[in-house]
Amino acid sequence: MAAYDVAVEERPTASSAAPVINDFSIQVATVNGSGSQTANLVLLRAIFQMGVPVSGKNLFPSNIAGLPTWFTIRANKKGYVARKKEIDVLVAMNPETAREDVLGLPAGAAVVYDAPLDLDSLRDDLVFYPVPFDALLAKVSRDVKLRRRVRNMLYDGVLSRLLGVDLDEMEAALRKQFGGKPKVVAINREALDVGCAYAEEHLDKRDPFFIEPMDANRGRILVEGNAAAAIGCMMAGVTVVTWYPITPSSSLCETLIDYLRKYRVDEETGKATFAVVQAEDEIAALGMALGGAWAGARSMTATSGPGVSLMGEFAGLGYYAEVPAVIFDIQRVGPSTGLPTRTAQGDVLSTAFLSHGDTRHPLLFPSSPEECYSMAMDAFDLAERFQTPVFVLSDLDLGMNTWMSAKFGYPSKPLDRGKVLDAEALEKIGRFGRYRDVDGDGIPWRSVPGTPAPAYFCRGSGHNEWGQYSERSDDYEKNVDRLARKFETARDWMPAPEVEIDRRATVGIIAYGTSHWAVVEGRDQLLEEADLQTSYYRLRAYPFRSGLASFVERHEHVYVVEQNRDAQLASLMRLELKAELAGRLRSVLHYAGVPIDARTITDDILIQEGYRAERSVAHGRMPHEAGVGGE
Amino acid sequence: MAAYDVAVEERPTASSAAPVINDFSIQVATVNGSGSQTANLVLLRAIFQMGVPVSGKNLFPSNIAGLPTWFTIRANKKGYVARKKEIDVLVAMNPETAREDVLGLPAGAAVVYDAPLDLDSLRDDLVFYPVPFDALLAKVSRDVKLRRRVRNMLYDGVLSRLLGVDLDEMEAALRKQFGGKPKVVAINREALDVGCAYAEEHLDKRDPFFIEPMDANRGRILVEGNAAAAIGCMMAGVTVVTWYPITPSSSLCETLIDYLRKYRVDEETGKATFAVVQAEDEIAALGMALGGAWAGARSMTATSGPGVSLMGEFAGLGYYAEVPAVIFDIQRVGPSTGLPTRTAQGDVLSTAFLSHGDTRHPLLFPSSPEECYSMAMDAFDLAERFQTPVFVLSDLDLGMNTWMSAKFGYPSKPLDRGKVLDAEALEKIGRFGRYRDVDGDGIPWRSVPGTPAPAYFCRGSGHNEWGQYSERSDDYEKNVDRLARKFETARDWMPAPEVEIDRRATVGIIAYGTSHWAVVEGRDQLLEEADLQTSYYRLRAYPFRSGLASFVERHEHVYVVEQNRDAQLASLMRLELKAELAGRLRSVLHYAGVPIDARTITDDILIQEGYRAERSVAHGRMPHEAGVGGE
Amino acid sequence: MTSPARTTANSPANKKTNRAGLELPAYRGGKTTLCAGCGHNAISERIIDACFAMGIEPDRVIKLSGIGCSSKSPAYFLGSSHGFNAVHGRMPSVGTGALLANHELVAIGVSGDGDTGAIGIGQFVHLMRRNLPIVYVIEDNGCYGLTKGQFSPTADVGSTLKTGVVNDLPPIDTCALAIQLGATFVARSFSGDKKQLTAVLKAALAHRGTAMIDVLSPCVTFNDHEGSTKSYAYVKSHDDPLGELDFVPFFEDISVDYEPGAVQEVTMHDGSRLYLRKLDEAYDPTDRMHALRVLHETHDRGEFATGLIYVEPAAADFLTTLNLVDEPLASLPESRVRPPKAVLDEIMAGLG
Amino acid sequence: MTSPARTTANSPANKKTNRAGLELPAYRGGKTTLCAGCGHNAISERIIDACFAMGIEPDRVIKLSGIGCSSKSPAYFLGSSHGFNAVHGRMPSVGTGALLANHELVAIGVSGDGDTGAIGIGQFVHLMRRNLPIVYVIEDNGCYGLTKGQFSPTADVGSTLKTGVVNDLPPIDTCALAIQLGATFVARSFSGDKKQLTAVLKAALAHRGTAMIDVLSPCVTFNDHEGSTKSYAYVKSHDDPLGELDFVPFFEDISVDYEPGAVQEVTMHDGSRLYLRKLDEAYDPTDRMHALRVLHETHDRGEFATGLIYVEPAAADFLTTLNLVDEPLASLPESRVRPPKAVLDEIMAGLG
Ligand SMILES: Cc1ncc(C[n+]2csc(CCOP(=O)(O)OP(=O)(O)O)c2C)c(N)n1
Ligand SMILES: Cc1ncc(C[n+]2csc(CCOP(=O)(O)OP(=O)(O)O)c2C)c(N)n1
Ligand code: SF4
Ligand code: SF4
Ligand SMILES: [Mg+2]
Ligand SMILES: [Mg+2]
Repeated sequence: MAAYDVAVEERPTASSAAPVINDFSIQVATVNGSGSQTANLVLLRAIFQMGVPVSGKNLFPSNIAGLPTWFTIRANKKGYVARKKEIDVLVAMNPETAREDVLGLPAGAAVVYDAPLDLDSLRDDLVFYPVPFDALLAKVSRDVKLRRRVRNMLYDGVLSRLLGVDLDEMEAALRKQFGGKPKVVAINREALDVGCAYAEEHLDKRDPFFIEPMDANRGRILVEGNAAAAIGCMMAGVTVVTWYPITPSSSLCETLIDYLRKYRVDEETGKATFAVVQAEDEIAALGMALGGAWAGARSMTATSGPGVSLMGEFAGLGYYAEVPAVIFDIQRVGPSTGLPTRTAQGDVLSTAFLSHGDTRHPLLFPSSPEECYSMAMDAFDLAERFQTPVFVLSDLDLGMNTWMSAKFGYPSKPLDRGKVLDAEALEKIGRFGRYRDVDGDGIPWRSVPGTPAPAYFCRGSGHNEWGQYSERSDDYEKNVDRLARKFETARDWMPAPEVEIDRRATVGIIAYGTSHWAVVEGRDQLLEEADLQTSYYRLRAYPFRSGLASFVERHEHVYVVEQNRDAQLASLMRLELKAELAGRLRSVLHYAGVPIDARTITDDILIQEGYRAERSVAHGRMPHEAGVGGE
Repeated sequence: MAAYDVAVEERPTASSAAPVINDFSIQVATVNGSGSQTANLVLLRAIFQMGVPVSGKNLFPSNIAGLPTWFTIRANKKGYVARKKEIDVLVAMNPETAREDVLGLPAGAAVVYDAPLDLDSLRDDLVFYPVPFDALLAKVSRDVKLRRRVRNMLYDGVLSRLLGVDLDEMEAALRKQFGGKPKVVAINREALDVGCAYAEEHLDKRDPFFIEPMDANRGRILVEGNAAAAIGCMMAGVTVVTWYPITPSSSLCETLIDYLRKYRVDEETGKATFAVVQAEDEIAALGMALGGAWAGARSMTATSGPGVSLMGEFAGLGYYAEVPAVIFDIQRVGPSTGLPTRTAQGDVLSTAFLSHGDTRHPLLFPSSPEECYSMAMDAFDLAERFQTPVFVLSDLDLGMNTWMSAKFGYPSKPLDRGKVLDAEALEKIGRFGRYRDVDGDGIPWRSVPGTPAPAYFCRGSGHNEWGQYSERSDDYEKNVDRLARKFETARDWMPAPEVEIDRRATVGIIAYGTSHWAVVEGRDQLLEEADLQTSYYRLRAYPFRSGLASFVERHEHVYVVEQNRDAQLASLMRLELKAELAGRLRSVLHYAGVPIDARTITDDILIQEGYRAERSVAHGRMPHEAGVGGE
Repeated sequence: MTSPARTTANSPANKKTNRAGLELPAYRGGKTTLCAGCGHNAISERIIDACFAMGIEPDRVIKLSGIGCSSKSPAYFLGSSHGFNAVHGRMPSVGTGALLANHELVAIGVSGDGDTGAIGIGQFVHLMRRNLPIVYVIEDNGCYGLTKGQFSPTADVGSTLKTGVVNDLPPIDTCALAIQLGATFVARSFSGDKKQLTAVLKAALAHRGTAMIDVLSPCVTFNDHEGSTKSYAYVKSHDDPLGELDFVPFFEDISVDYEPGAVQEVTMHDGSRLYLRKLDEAYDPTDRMHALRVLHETHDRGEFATGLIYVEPAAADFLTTLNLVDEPLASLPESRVRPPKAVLDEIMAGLG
Repeated sequence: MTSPARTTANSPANKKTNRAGLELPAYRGGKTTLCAGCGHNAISERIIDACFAMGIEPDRVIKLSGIGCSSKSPAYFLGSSHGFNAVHGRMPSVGTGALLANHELVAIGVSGDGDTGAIGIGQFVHLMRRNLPIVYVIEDNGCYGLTKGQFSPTADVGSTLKTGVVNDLPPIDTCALAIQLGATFVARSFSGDKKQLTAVLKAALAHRGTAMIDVLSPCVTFNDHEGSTKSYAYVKSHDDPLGELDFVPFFEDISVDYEPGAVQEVTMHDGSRLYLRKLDEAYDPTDRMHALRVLHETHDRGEFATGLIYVEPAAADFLTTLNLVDEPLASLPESRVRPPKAVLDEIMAGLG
């Protein structure tokens, strides 16, 4: 902490505004492929290590190199981790967007920028810090190739000085990243020092933003949702993983592969307790997962919207032939190819009803890395218990961005492999009928190939309770009625909501997945700004728990907050709630591709509740969401 | 009519019950592949030609030969054409099902059966007519091969005598079927005569069922829905037809091919004004249709549930890139492969929301062959007007069964090719922006490759109103908001409902597609049996016309009748109606694979309205729905 | 071709038990619901024979198929084995998953020429490429039987539908395609050639890797046109066609028995002919280019080469390259698939 | 190979107009957003050259693609032509539909090895079989560029991902596959071989039928492993890999120019090598079996045969077999597509 203390002591005092401590956003505007991700994560992690709650969101283009990217780090002492629209500190490295980036800033913001860009003439209500990056680079190393790669570390150095981020924490973060590569750490540290020294010598601190150490992060980790889900899958004992690459789900499988190769290889024999196959497409990926699950393996696949749209036929087979499978849908912006690198919650309806006929699937909605981890395990248990495909609906924001999280707890329950027939169970149920409802819960017993239990013929065509082919009306009705009953049974096995009842509240809020974080902050804003108390129901799964109705019943209006155009989850609720209750539902919708922010929710609810006439900021847009004209 | 008159005069008088004239059902239970379809259609057509309202429904297995089939002909003087559960006259030709078929009959029914089956000992409340078919066959021809093929014509002969169906009308029907093949007509006529003579000589008429000539069918035709749709497509000027075989949609394309080859080949050059491609699967079929439509052709494909489930990705592309396409979904029973030769209305939700993201598609619901014809034309007009895939949701009952219909009228409106840019339009709109909302209706102008209008780049990824690639939030929101607006515009372009308001009614009924016919009859039953007046809203399309709400508003309860388990159309309504109105919706659901009948509706509504405690017959099942144990 | 000792359903040897201790009836399945005379039924019989002869344990077998008349047939053999009748054209992926779950299973896949050649060609290509250990039988009738006779991608150029529509597209030769894709066992036979088909199936069951067998299998009901090389067909020559809407005549199975090196002419009910050329005994099935040339040359002559066309016995199969533990993944206990707390702690420490 | 008179983007001939009366810039497209040095960019340049040289009218061209870095490239050439960036692997069907609608269009399809070889292999197979008149370019880098470097089905055995995962599956040879399926024009080239690639593209544009060109096209960003024959790659030999999370180095295009019959060794940035064998002038591309053998033999030697590998100039293309009216179907007036009342009356009479 030495370096930090020094920085604080020598803090420049030119700033007239009161200091803003641990409550601001830094945005780095750069070009993708330029290696800025390392610098951004080092900055993020350093702040995290200083005990300050922090979150990072990467807004990147659907391309590999050369297009604009914005990485935003939000430090917030209260622990808010939702996106915040206003940027307080901009690092402008990208000539293409710099103008628009600067013009979008609120008054009083600070701008660190590449000196040749000459941005300081654009506005006079900002604090400008020009930095001659190329000139500084020459000081780092003589090796031109190497040097180019640490260019971005210079702005970390500058920021460390300006904001008071501990240089040693940055180095520690570097070490975390580059583990066994001391040379790499060293040259990066050099760049940090050069940047810091430049700031010390040439930049006059005139903005109010400071990081000061706190102690909020004890026992916490930094992790992406997809990595968390991967850990969950491994701990769930997944044995068959089939996938087809697609943003933003690829990193789930790729991280899982890394972990499996590290921790699920038999030490003695060097052989794998898992199989991973990169399939030829999503249809094959789900087909393999179903084949694997039918033959007794815990099977999964991961994809995003376009993949889901291809999986319809197999999903229906899984539902009707009652074959488990876990399908992660890391949602991105649709329809169609849409915005592949932007976030949304737009696949709720398409997954719930995926396939023709009267098909219906359970969905899980993780809000945090911790839930990506725990719901991965839930998903396998539920898929096997209910012998049906289960969708885990994460999104790009959760899956690919970096989140603080409590450390994950070791699972306390054994795996639930569901009603798989062994000799004992066979004894109990008497004659085996694959689709007989022996226990009255709609869930039949199944046998697994290669075991001594009696065989059956698994098919997506009509069948009776003995598993025989049948076109009889009564067999058909009986079977689909049982499937409906099974779905009902599932209701109270699904992860329960997190409910916070404010007894005085007449307004309720329902949210799920990543919308949660903006709701947390929004509720505080509603209370602070309009003294509006709210209750909160964080929904975690479909089919809904039976308590949903009573939550709605307690409130005059219930706002369903979600990140899609068509109010998809509210739609599912309307189908289940009594009309009187359905009538209390209202929607707060955000579908800008960027994660939802608290302000959108607060404003929208205040307007709908009649507190205000107009939004304070244009709906769901932020100035820097410049996008690109590329392909 | 001579033969008929004779038959009437000599009518056996042993029957004690009062005669039942032109109001009964005949069911022929046979084995598929045995050629009974010809005999059944000849019987149906003969009754039709006698001016008696009639309908035919074929219940056949998902196999080619050797499994049980039931063909039911309903003659009804009031014109009811829905399925009726009770069978009055059974022709039992299939040893495998004969027992169950006979046991399922109501008392007083007549059974014509193959003598060796010895069925008369099974019950004593039926009228049995044994016929030694094989012995009779020997009289028809010495050619063993030929003979086997007319075996079924013998029962037509027997029935002509027993029921009073004119033999000459049967011969006329034969001639209709076998057009230019006098030898075939002759041998079949011979079989008819042999059957008739046998009945005259050996069978003592003891049942009350008679066909008597009427004059209800003037100007009417007999046609299957799929053939009607094919005619509609041809008259709509379809130019690109792409398909993949699947029951029950294949006959739509196959009939269309026949018509196109006959009527759409340039007389001078012998060249085709259409292209038909049997694609490698449904994904390719829709891809080709979209490619064709993008390049300016009127393009279509036809499929059923499993095909729809495969089309998700391309359907989303069509929605988002705004490419027209007409997709016929001839619904069968799902989920999954389900019951491929049974009927359902189970794809409403999956087609309405087909694809990930906020995708939504217009749906058309034909109820009759006439509407298959007219809505085929509507579908092309709407698809091009709204530049989006349009689904026509027919079903197996409508598509493959034989229906009476008024003759189709020649189209009175020219083709609506929508907003396709020519020089004049270009002038008007100024600078071309493929996705600009020039007219305020959400519908942009499009240009077509190979024409002089400016080009654009069509894509399923994010784009701005100029058609350029864009990842900007504002471009995205603007675009999907416009798409939502376009969908709103479509509302009042969709085929209007047929509404019958009974001013005294507190109960309303909503139905669509083939459920209509059972509702017609059910409303009469409600009135007769319980003096319950009902209003009726026959819905014909989604998005719903704006008048739907006011229909619901007029009534205390509104019953949505549909043929699926999950109340799929009622679900779509719940999403649109104000809660207060949604609360009035109730469902009558029938999902037995066989077409819905009036009794199911009547009983269900009477129970829900509190008139009755119990159903009179087990829900949606009829005794003979024996099904098969085959694969 | 292995196992010279043949046992067929009709020989007295039936009564004896095989090395699995079972009698032939233990390999039978449900009663067929296919048309009488359908080649697919004969193939089911040969699968029964081959499995019996090889002493395969039925409870280790999984039967896999897509959708079609052909894909129904797994219900008609090995009734006590597990079966999975998947969706149209996607049997390969389901089979792949099942074998990942349990590499000890013996997988027998049955598909049609439509199921494999049209909607399923993508999964077929990738199955061949992976060399998954499965016996993959295509019951090849050149048409879509179950949907009433449309052309499949193996239909001959010039084949004509009842409606008069003519096929202009060249057939896909699934054998040549498989060889091209790296398949390690490729054979062709005829449903009516008991001796050869049983032998080929036995060899396939003995092969570790994908064993692809294209079996020409007449559809007696729909493939009734002169142009077809894969057809039976009905009453065409002298009678006026009666044109019943759904009349399916009854046919007897056609069977053939001919010598290696010989060409067998098979006359169909409609008088059309199929020429089968049995590879002679000197034929070397391990030379890939030679195999391709034989296929091309026989095709150009209007013949079908039959027998084991190509084999690469030593290639590693897909499951082997995955280096899986010896026990089936499906039956690993929790202790072997859920890492201990120390692992989670280590990961958490790395992220903290 | 037709059109010996070559015109490239860099020659002074640029200023002149072609037979369509256009100058070269009329064939340019939007600014590329692919990585610097990506082979795909060079291919776009060659397409521009070839279309200019052939005097193709841009407003008759449609550009079609699937999804991938490669599939983006149609935005970077022929900016005034219509384009359709379809869904992943399904460009063939969209192209087929478009050509049905208007057989006068000149279709240029661009796909990747993942787009074609994995998810799209089914549509590829059937496109080849149909002989649809389209120039079908595979920009083949052996990996999935856009999703960050996973193996594609053309990756070499033994290729290794950064994570250490090794590819064990044999590559699909799209050229041999296409020939096997009956394709009528099959060529292979290298993105950096201006002369050959332009010539091949010009010949392809002149061919009536499917012209399939597999163009080896290095992915400078992801295909950076020793084992690959299709790679550039970065800083590997001396430096300690810096492992930045998203650093993409800047590369210059590689270009080659070698003689027919010669083998050209192309050295990649990582020191790995690619061997191109240019078919010599005596090579007869009309012999199918010979073409297949050359592909197999060069592959076994670790080389890629380049040039026009197979052509069957006389085969009827798909649109011709459909016997369409001369005018594009898309522009037929209502009077030619809606039959007169007499037709409807006739049909009604038949049903009455
Ligand atoms: C997705 C989908 N599309 C279409 C169908 C309809 N279908 C059932 S079987 C079949 C073709 C069967 O042909 P083939 O595989 O050759 O089998 P065969 O009946 O000739 O033995 C088709 C198209 C289906 N079941 N699923
Ligand atoms: C249905 C679907 N699945 C997955 C993806 C993700 N995806 C985009 S491009 C691509 C692979 C591209 O590889 P290739 O065709 O070789 O093109 P390259 O980028 O290498 O040029 C994938 C898997 C997608 N867009 N759609
Ligand atoms: S239709 Fe053809 S393929 Fe199907 S069962 Fe009958 S003969 Fe066999
Ligand atoms: S990632 Fe590879 S394929 Fe994609 S643009 Fe960059 S170099 Fe080209
Ligand atoms: Mg077939
Ligand atoms: Mg690639």
